[in-house]
Amino acid sequence: MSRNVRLGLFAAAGAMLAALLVWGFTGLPAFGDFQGEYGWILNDVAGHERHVTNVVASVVFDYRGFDTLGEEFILFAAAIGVALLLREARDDRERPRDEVRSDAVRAVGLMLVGPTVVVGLYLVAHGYLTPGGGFQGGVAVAAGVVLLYAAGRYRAYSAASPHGLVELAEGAGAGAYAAVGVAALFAGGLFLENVVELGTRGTLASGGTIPILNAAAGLEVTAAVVLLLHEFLEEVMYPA
Amino acid sequence: MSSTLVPLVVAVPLLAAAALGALGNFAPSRFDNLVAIAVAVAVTVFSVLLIFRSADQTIHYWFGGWKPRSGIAIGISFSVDPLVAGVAALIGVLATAALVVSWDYFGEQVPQHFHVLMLIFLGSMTGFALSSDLFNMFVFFELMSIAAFALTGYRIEQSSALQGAINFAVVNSIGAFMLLTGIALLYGRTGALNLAQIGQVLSRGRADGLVVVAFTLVVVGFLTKAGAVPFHFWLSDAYAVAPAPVCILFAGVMSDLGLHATGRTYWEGFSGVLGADAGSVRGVLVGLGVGTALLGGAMAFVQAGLKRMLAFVVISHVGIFLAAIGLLTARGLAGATVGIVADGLVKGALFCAVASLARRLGETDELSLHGRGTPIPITGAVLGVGAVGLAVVPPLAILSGDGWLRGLLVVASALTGGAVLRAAGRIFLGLGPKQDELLVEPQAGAEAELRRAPRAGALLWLPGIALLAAGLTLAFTPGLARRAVQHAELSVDRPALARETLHGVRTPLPKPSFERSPAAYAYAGAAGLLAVGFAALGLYRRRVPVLVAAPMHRLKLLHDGVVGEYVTWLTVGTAVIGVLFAVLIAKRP
Amino acid sequence: MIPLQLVTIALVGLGGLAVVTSRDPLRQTIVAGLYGLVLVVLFVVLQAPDVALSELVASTVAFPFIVLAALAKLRDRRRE
Amino acid sequence: MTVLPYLLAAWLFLVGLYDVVTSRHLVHLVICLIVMQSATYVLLLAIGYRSGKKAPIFTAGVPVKVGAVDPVVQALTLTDVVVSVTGVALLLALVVEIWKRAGTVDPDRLRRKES
Repeated sequence: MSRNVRLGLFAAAGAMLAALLVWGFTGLPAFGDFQGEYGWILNDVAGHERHVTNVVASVVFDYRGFDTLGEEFILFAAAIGVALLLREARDDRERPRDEVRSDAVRAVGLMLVGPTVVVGLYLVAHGYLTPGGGFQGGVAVAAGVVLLYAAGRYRAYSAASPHGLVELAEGAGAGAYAAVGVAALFAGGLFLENVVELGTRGTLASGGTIPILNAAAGLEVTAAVVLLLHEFLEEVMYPA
Repeated sequence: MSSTLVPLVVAVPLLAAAALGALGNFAPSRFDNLVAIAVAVAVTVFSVLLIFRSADQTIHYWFGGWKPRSGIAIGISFSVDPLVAGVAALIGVLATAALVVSWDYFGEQVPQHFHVLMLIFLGSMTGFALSSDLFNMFVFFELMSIAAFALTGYRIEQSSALQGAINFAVVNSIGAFMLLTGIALLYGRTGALNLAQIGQVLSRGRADGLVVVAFTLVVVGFLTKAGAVPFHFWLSDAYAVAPAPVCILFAGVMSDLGLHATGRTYWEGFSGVLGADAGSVRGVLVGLGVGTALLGGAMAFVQAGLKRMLAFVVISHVGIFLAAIGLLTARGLAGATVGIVADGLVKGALFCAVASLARRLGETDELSLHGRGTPIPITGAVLGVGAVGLAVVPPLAILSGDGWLRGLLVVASALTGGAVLRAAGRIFLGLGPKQDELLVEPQAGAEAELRRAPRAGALLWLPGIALLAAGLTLAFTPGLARRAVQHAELSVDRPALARETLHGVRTPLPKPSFERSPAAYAYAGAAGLLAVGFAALGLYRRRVPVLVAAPMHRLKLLHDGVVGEYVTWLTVGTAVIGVLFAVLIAKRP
Repeated sequence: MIPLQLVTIALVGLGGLAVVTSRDPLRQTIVAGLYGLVLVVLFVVLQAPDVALSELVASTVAFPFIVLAALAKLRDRRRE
Repeated sequence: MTVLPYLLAAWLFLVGLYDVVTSRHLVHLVICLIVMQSATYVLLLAIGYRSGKKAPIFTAGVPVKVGAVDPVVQALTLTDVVVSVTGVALLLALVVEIWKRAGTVDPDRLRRKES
């Protein structure tokens, strides 16, 4: 098929699709008028049922915690998949040395490492109280690790992200999430059912299984993202 | 509690994958493969138990214990009846076979990542099959995709494998966006994600633009995964290059899960609001199915590369079962489900045979293997019997429909059976010429994959025989169709299903009322004979009439691997289906 | 609808167009980063701070890093 | 006016789709997929928005009864963002590999040879 035929075909079909989308979208409730019962109920009950202040976190880690199990494994599978695709005998080649960069860049980069990791950990820890949580915080922590590289300290970076250990952490994070679900079965509940004390609303110990699952997600995300970034970094560091 | 098995069919493979990912570096070699086989067997056993435990009553499992509150679902549920559990059992059986075959298939050390991904793939498929929450289905759809993309590109040293994986990833990602857009529309209208509840709220309104567009987008998303025409282009590229053990799962069940989801979405979600328009929906789905069946059959018939041929077989059979589901009757649904399971086992067996061919002879090209199959007669037998199975199993499974429809589907399944039979005859009996200008030869090196093994272990051919025997037995078991129809009648009773899911009001199983008519056997017999005829024609015809050759040539040219064109076809398909629904449904006063 | 919402919606619309029409991948990466930031603002305006944070880390850390690494790899071969 | 945010989602979806179809560079194509996926974020969040209501975060002491925007769509979008990141990572890994084998990342030049 020539490019012109393709464009013509797409123009016709795209126009029809556009009309369809507009037709469908205009059937939605007017912007700002949504009355969905699901959300109303959860906003109402999450606070006293789950002792959390962030309703989104209670949806993510409890009411729809099973979705998040799938989400953790999506990350896990992607990290494993990227490692599988980018596998190559790299070990027998010479390890690259630190690339010398401008001192200013190094200094700024190194100065940022600490705060980034701290912010990341804070986000993970408080995810079910204020905005944030496993994913946002996990990526930030991973970014901190990778900043070591940006600061030109490849050695320090490789020391901070030993491959086997990161894979261990990644498996442990995803596994812990699923294990919490199975543990509820042993306690006589349904999969992922909360079987722990709920604690006082607004404190770090509140929310029953939510903080545990949140921590598992934080570990999983951090390790998966470090692994993902690591694989791409290795690609760049070792010229083909 | 009997229902504890329900979460385990997903949780056990995922937990095992995580454990292998964490500790696989420290385990002895082949440990990962052993664990994976054990897990797949466990999933099979759990699923088979679930078939029996759900025989009297559908099991509704609410994760986290969040049962509906005054009829409003606030959590995620799995609904398990014998039909769904049967599909889960198929997934378990095929995963077991795939993992057993991979023991001897790979000549090299397989990274543990491969088995981790296979386990995740297994868990995601069972989750997708059992879930009755639309967004949860999307999550498992994506998990399935991510694992499948990486597994497709496993042979990174072949650019065709990478290309196939990219086309797969791009087209399926866009399909997933369509699905999610449809889900968002439904949430905006109904405030619900649970299928039964979506159906409940929708049935109170009318079929307006939002309903039509949401239905189109959701169905297109699922049919992209299934590989219905014109969303199928990625499939023949991907299945032709993925390692054969992975193809056992892809071809045997992944595609059919898209159909299963289409049926489930229609019946639970849309059959109320679109009830008065069932005729229009039927017309579009059956038309799409017949087109897919014939196009897939024709394209399968002109392939010389066995994996690509089987990829088109998958497309053709997806079309056949789509037409059955598209009849929008309990019999259509029951027939399609039983057919998907029996036929999936047969397709899995054929990919086992392909794995054996590739391992022992180093390639899977029908023409260059001419007469070279004699050292592995058992593989030849599996290929030959499996080919006949491809022809007869779908017509046996189709329980209803007009004569002309069943006739067309017989032609399609005979084409697929004839293509494989021709290849088996050429490779194992040395029949026919070594050249054929009609056939598409695989790209050089695309399928020459492995170091040839001088002597293959029984693990390469035993799973094939087992799958084939199981598939044919299921297809011919007389009482199965009756039981399936009995349960399907419950699945198509949307109000009863919604009452049961959301309010816990049980509905008794209807009395069995159906016997498979002898006509099914007649259609199956005709398909078998026709397949032999097609195979003979493929081997001994003198020349191809221009009337056939010219359009076939055009058709081959369309499958050219250019992803931009594939996405164009995806757009065209979506637009045409959407406009058809719009015209047919909106014109009704 | 408040003016702030209107402005961010317009910016996101233009931003999306700018991203897809940038045909040079390196330039496109930068535009995509900016587009991500506009999306963050929109999400804040739509009262979704959790999603805004997610989009922030995705569009300022994950996407640029992976895309730039891939582009660097692609360039690296071309020189040979 | 009340459908404008939804139309924004449709716009992002369609311009992304157009550029996927016409793309001559796989990295460019992947970034277009990011834009297409962002259409789904916009759509979900716009659907769940309620005029004048705040985010569904009730810090201790604030009465719950004031109401908030829909929390469910936000949870869905969070998952969606993660899906996007992983999909992009996997696709780009494939792109890097295909560059090594085929020497091109122009999808139109990655035509199957036999056809």
